[in-house]
Amino acid sequence: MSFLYEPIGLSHYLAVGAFLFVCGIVCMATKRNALGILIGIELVLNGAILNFIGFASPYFRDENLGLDGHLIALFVIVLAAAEAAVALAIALNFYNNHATIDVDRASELKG
Amino acid sequence: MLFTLVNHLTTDTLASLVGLGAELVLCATIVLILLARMFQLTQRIDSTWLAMIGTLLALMVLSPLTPWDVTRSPVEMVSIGELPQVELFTGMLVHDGFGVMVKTLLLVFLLLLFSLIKLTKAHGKADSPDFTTLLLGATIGMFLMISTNHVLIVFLAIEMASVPSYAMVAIRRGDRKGSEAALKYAVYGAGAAGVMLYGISLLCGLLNSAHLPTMAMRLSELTSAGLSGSQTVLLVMAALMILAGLAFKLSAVPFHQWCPDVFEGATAEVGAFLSVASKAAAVALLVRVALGLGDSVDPSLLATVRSFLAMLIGVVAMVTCTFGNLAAFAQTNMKRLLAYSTIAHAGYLMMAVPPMLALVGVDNAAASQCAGYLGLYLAVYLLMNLGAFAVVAFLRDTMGSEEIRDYAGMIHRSPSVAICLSILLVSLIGLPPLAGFVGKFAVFGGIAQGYLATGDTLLAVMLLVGCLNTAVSLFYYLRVVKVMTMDPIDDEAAPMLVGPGILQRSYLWCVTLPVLLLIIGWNWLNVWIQAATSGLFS
Amino acid sequence: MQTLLPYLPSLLAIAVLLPLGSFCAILLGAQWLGAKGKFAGTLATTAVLASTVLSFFSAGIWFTAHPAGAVDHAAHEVPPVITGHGYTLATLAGTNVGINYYIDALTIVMFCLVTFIATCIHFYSTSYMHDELDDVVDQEALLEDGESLHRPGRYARFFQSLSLFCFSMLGLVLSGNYLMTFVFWELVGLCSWFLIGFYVERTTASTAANKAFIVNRIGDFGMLVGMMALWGSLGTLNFGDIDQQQGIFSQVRGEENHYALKVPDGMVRLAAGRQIEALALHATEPLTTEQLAAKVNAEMPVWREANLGYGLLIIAGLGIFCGCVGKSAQFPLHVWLPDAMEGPTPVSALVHSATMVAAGVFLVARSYPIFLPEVLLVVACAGCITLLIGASIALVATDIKRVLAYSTISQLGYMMLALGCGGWAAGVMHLVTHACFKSLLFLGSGSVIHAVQTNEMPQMGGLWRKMPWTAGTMLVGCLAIAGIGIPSVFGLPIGLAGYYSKDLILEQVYAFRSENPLWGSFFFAAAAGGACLTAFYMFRMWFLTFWGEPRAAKRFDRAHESPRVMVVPLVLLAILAVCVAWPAFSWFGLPTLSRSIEQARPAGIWADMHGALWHITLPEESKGHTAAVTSPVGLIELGAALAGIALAALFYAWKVLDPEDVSRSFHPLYHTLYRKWYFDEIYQAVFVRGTMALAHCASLLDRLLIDRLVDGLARLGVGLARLSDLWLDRQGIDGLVNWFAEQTYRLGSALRTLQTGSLRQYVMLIVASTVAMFLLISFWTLALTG
Amino acid sequence: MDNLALYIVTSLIFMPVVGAIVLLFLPAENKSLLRWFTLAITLLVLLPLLGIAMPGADWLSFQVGDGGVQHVVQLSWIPSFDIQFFLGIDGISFPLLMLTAVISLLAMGASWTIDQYVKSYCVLYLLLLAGMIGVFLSLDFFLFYVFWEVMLLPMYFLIGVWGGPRRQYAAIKFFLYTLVGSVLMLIALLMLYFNSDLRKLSPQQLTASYVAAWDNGGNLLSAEKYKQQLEVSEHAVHTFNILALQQLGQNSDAFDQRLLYGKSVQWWAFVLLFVGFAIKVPSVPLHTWLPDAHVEAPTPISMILAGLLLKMGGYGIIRICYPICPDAGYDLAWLVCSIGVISMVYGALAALAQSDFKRMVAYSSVSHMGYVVLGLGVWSATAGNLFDPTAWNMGVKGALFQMIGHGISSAGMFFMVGVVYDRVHHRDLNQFGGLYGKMPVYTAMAMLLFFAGLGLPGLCGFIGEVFVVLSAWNFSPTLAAIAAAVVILTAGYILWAIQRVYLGPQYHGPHEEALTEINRREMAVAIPLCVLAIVLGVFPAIVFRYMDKTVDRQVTDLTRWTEEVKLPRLRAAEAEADQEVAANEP
Repeated sequence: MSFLYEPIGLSHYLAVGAFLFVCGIVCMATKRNALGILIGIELVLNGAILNFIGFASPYFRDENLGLDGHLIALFVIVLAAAEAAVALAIALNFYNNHATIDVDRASELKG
Repeated sequence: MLFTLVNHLTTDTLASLVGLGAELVLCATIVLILLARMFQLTQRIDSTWLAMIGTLLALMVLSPLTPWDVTRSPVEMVSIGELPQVELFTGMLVHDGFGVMVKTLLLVFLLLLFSLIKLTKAHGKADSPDFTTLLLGATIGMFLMISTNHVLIVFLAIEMASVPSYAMVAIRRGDRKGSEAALKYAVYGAGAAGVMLYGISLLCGLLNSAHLPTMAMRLSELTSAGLSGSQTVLLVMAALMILAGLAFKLSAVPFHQWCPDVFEGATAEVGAFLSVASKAAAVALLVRVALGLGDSVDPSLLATVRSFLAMLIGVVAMVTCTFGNLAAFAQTNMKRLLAYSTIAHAGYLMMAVPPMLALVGVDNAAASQCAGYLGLYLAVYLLMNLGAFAVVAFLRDTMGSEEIRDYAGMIHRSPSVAICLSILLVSLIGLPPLAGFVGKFAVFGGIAQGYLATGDTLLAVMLLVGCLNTAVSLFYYLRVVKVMTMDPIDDEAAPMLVGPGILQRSYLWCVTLPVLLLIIGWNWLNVWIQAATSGLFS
Repeated sequence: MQTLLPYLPSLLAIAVLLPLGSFCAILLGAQWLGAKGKFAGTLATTAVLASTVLSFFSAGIWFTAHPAGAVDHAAHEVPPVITGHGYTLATLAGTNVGINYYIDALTIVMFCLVTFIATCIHFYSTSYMHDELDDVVDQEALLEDGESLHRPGRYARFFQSLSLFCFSMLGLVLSGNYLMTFVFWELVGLCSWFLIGFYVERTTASTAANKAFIVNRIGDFGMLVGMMALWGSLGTLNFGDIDQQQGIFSQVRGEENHYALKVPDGMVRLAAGRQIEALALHATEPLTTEQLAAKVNAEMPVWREANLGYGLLIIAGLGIFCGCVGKSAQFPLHVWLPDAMEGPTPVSALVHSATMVAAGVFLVARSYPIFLPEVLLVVACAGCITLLIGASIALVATDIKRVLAYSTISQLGYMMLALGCGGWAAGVMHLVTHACFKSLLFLGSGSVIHAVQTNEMPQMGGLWRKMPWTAGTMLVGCLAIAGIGIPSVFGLPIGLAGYYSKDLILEQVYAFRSENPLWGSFFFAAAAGGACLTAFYMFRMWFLTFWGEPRAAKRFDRAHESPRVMVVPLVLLAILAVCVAWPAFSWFGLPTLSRSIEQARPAGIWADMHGALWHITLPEESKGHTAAVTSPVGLIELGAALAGIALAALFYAWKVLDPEDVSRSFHPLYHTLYRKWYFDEIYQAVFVRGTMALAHCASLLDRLLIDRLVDGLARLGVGLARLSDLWLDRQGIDGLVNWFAEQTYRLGSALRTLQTGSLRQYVMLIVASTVAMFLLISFWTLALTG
Repeated sequence: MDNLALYIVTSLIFMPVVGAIVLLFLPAENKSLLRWFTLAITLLVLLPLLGIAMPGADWLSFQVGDGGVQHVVQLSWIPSFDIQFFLGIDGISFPLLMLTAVISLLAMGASWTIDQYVKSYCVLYLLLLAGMIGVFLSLDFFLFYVFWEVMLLPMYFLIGVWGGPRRQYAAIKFFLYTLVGSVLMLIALLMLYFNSDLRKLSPQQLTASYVAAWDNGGNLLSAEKYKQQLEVSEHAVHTFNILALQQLGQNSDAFDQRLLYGKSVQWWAFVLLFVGFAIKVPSVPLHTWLPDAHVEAPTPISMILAGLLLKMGGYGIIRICYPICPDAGYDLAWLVCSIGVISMVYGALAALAQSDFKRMVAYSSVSHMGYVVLGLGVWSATAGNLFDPTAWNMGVKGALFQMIGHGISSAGMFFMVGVVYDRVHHRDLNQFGGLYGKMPVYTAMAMLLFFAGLGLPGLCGFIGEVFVVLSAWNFSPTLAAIAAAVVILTAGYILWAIQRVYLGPQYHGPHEEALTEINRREMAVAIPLCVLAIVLGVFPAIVFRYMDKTVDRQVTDLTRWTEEVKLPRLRAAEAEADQEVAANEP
């Protein structure tokens, strides 16, 4: 637990990122509500973004990802938004057809 | 300095735009369609026509035959094939023969798909602006996948290809199955993308670069210095996570679950697109990533990495292929069966990659040839699968059913359809003299070549597994053929009052005849593809 | 005449082909041969008559060129032989395999014999088979409703088969190599199959035909093995030398070795395959094939000394003999011959007594040069056992044809015994004489059967009154087979045909006994005892049939003497049975039987032979003709025959003894004999059932194992599909995911209830799979590295 | 004129294809037109072959004195894989081609009973014919493989649509078995291709094996020139040319690379190819498709299956397995021979146990084709035999003759079964009897053909059997003796079947009234078969005439190979073993 006493560094970023990632996964896996799952996905993406930011920062490491990391983070944010928009639309469509957004009810297709 | 930078960027961008011509044309087409829609033009002109024109234009801009000239002899071709591998946009993308070849195949496929859409009823005029936009958009994403040279583009392209696909699956309003499939697809895709992105972040962090060749260089430096334990774990973990994302696109086992559900829920036209275009792009991406990571200045440095990747891809390919073939046995829905068949074919496609990895450094020319074999398989697979899905679409239109049971006695109801589908399915098995055999022959030939050159046991196993899978797949493809040709018409079968029209049947023959007759002269295709890929490893 | 000698092969070939022509003509043109194929008989008879004429003409040519008795074996003169090449079946690396001929005195004698008897029988048949001209009611073929079968007659078909048989038999005699022998061997078997099964509607007939064919095939199997051994080592199957190419005989008994038996180089080489290979592999320098061959030749004496190849020659001999065992109905393959009596009686006379069954003896005689003493001992043993078994069963048989059949078996045993003991001429001589009197006996029995419509002797009796010609000729036959004769009249023995040949046999066995006391005593006892038994059962048959009072009045009343066309052949054959072996013909400058045969004695069979593995000596044949042997043997033979006849008379003519009583007091023995030593039952149980059991095993194996395996694989595929689909996805992985989800839920939050849903499972699976793969790879790398 | 001959050879393949296409445009209702048209096409395939068979016309006749390949048609096809359209006739393929043409003509004659979907039947039939001709004609491995597979699909439909009650099971079983065999073959094909290297051949060998290349103008390069071109090539120049592969297999170390388990490329290739061909032959234990396929197939297709398709397995073994992979062939000869003998015994035993007439005949095919495998496998030209090729020569010739003979007798037997099946619609051996009385002419012909199957001298089955069996002795006396023993079993099942079907007092099965004498059309099919059975039995030289030189040449080549290549290898191995023994001794 020594890293709790260290100044903020890469490992902290990574830890938070990993935490977010795991949270997101758990969220995706446990939520029955489609919106909840979408939130989980956002969390996963944010975990990754945090990693990129951490890796890109020149303050933590001499050799770093640099601008690329930041750029990727920015792009991912935008993409996440786009993806969320489409996913929400699809969820809405699902609701229109099934009158629910409980993903457990989406079980017509199987086999 | 800023000026130099800007100047540099401008020249680079301008030069790069040339290599991006096809994508730009497609973008322009999208814009055009959207504009046309804004001005209510689409009610008068079906936007599918616009999309087809756009695709044609893109094909012309891509000009796959120049500087290739198939009329020349193979010896000369080699020199022509050396289209210099150009990095575009400061190394974000790469433009080379391999990319052009796969893109050409995609565009040809797109043309055929648009014609199919015109002939079927699922995506009518009202939907067509949305639908064509989505299709073209996804295609641009796939183009980026094909020519990616940077992890950002990897992610971006996958998302660009996926997101419109989600929407396409759900495009029919009021379709319960479609909406469910779309939801599953979207969630699964997004999840996979998330995992992949996380893997990418780890890898980039470790190698401190996002540019694939640079990453490879760093990796070779790292490996030559000796990897620490945690680094190895991180690398493997990252590789697996990235693979998860790619495997999702390829519908490789164990990331395949979405595939049958989505194919069943989506229309056959979308199924065709997903099963061909998306697989083609994904396998091209796999080649890029795997080789980008595996290729370095000194081939011996990354031998372990390559053999690890070959092992990983090879095992996944074998499992995918076997699983797909086995799981298809029990299917009753044609689209679902084709979905599993797609999974199996994804396995065959992936099988072409390990010999490539094994041959790099041993015999680069042979490795390039293997990439060509993959292209050949893709080219053939494109026709066969499109044809099969087209039949499903036509029959859905005429009798409203996609159950295999209802195809009974098809030979009497609509002989053309039955014969065409039979030919296509048998071709999917890979039996001579149909085109499917050419693809299989090439891919297995690549594996055999790799095996004999390297003596890698994995490749021998793969060859055997691949060949035996061919025999296994016989069962379910032939079951459909049997139902159509030998089973009597069931009273409970869905009625078909009017068979597919003359146009539809002509379309089927147009797709089937090349499948039937390709064996007579596939040299030009092989030469063209080999020339295109000859520069992949130099 | 001598100038015609070069045309001899052609003449004989025409004699062979004439019946074939008749066969083809009848086969294809039966409907044009008069009503119901009436002229088929005429055609076939004409053809075989022409063959007879040609044969005797050839004999004339031959014996003019090579007078009988002119060859002096004492001076080691080689018998005259004409060999040649007919046409090629295939060329194999320079060797021709084809149709060859081998003509010597034996061939000529056999030709005359076969054609003459065949002609008699053809004439006889034209009358005997007369019923077949019209529609036939077959009493023995019952339909399911109990009615007798009505069928059209098959007169033409009968003669068609008979013609084919004549062709095959003559071809067999003319054969110049084992392959051709085998070809005709099989063809006579086929004809035998056709003729035994002539009444195709009778199940017994077709079963008997099949039995005959299959049992013969067992023999043929052995013959094939013998041929393989010869072909594999000597590279030829020809008997004699043809165009510089050495035949088998000259390789085994080469001139350079004074015609003494020597294991040929080829056999030594084949047997020494391992040694040669070792030479090639372990030579210090690489050898060319020529060098290797030279080395092999250098080693040859050493190997020959070690008896390498001797076993191969034994196999070859035994194999060929095996074929003869089948064809000549020797123990243990004798079981088919009695059943073969299902065929029409002329067939039994021609095929199953006079000619085809004698072919085995003929082939042993023909192959004599390659038979080692060890092999000949086996021949003798088989012959000895056969003669006893045949004779013993004939004692109790009541079917007149079966008595004759067993008698045939027994007499064939005699021939084999003679050959096995070194009596080449004796065996061949008995073959000829036996053919004459046995065909006579069969034709006689046919005449009887024709008259009384039954085969069962208990329903006959007293027939001599009704059919004196038949009774008389048959009596001649019985006397001949019993071997009645006077040992010395004016220094020459006088007797019926059988006397001479049987006497020769006994003499040879006697001579054999003096060299090999153990085997010889047994053989001699059997031969002498057999002579007694022969006389007994033949006269039992004669007495039961012709003597005494009629036992079935109805049949007796209907009985009548046969028409002339049947009687004339009987008389002809009776004359032959009396005088065929008379040495007195030489007074008229005619070739006598014994001299003709003697002329054909193969080169080298004029000295004692000694076995290398077993201690056996085969005396050369002249040793049996010394006075010290001939006088006691002659007396013993005559005594045995007379004793047999007397005994038969005691039982059946004078009725001093009651056969019923005797059979009752020796019941077990009687029963065993009556059931033919239980051979059929044992064979049925062991071989037929065994084979069928194996067959069913094979079939079941296919259906249950291999097919199941394949089907199972397919089902496994489908199952796996279902499994991966249902179980693995739904239960296995899903279960794991459920469990995992559940655990996550318990660990994470107790506030929310969690219910799994498929989409969430899918998503979960992304992570689960990645982790699982990671673990797998870790373990795999660990396992590889540490 | 020479070119004309080449067109004729090529037309053998394309005639049926064109015929099939023309058929598509004929009216489906006019069944007799369709049938006669198809018959005419099969006749058109036979006629040129007859022309080639006849001596006299130098430009067309088969030159019996030439052991090499004749009438070579060679066109560049897929240059990027060096695949050529390469056809040729030699003594091994020509008799089989004749057989193909004859049997398919007769089987078409037997197809008149097919009354459903005649058009499709005829089209598929002609495609099948094209495939079969193609297999025997092609000298390019790729082409061979393509034709090999071309036959599968028509066959599948022919069994599956026009067959008996369990036709679909039988059809898929046939397909699956054969496909497994052919994918294994594909692996071997690829392995051989990628290991082949034309640079290792001398100009003479290149010329002998018709290795050809075309320059940019499409003109054929001379061997010398091509050799020069090859020599400067940096990469191995691969080839599918079967003749070149044979040369490579026998004259170079191209296929000796060690692969899995220390076995060489050719060892593996041989095993894979052999399994593929053994399935087709079919050899125990890969034979179970055959009884089902035969039983369910319609009569003409059974004739084709037994008469022709099985022969392809044997053809493949002699054409591809042995000459290309001699080393493996030498080492595995015992395996091949054992499989042959096991098939013979097993097939005969199984035939004995059948009660279905057709099934019995089918198992007899398994048994008879065992002779073929045995005959091809008896590599007795070893050091121990002083490299004497005679026995092997005899074995190969016997095997080839057996293929021809069996082609005729088995087709005949199946036809004969079909004739009676058409009348009474059952095949239960125990429910026949008495056909002799009802159909005498039919019975006579059937017996003749069954006796031919039994291997009776004077008929076509004999020569092959006896040659094979005789030749086996020098390889292994035990195997030879077992093989010889099969003659007993063969006689057993054939005679028993004849007894149950043809003999006996009366027929005791259903539809007795339908038992009418064989009709003219059936006679037209049966008589040629009977005549051929006799003629080939009496004058086998008319077949040997064609195959002699080629077989002699192949066997001599392989014997020379044993002498010059294999012996030193064996010596080296032996020396190594000796050294090891010496080293292990203290």
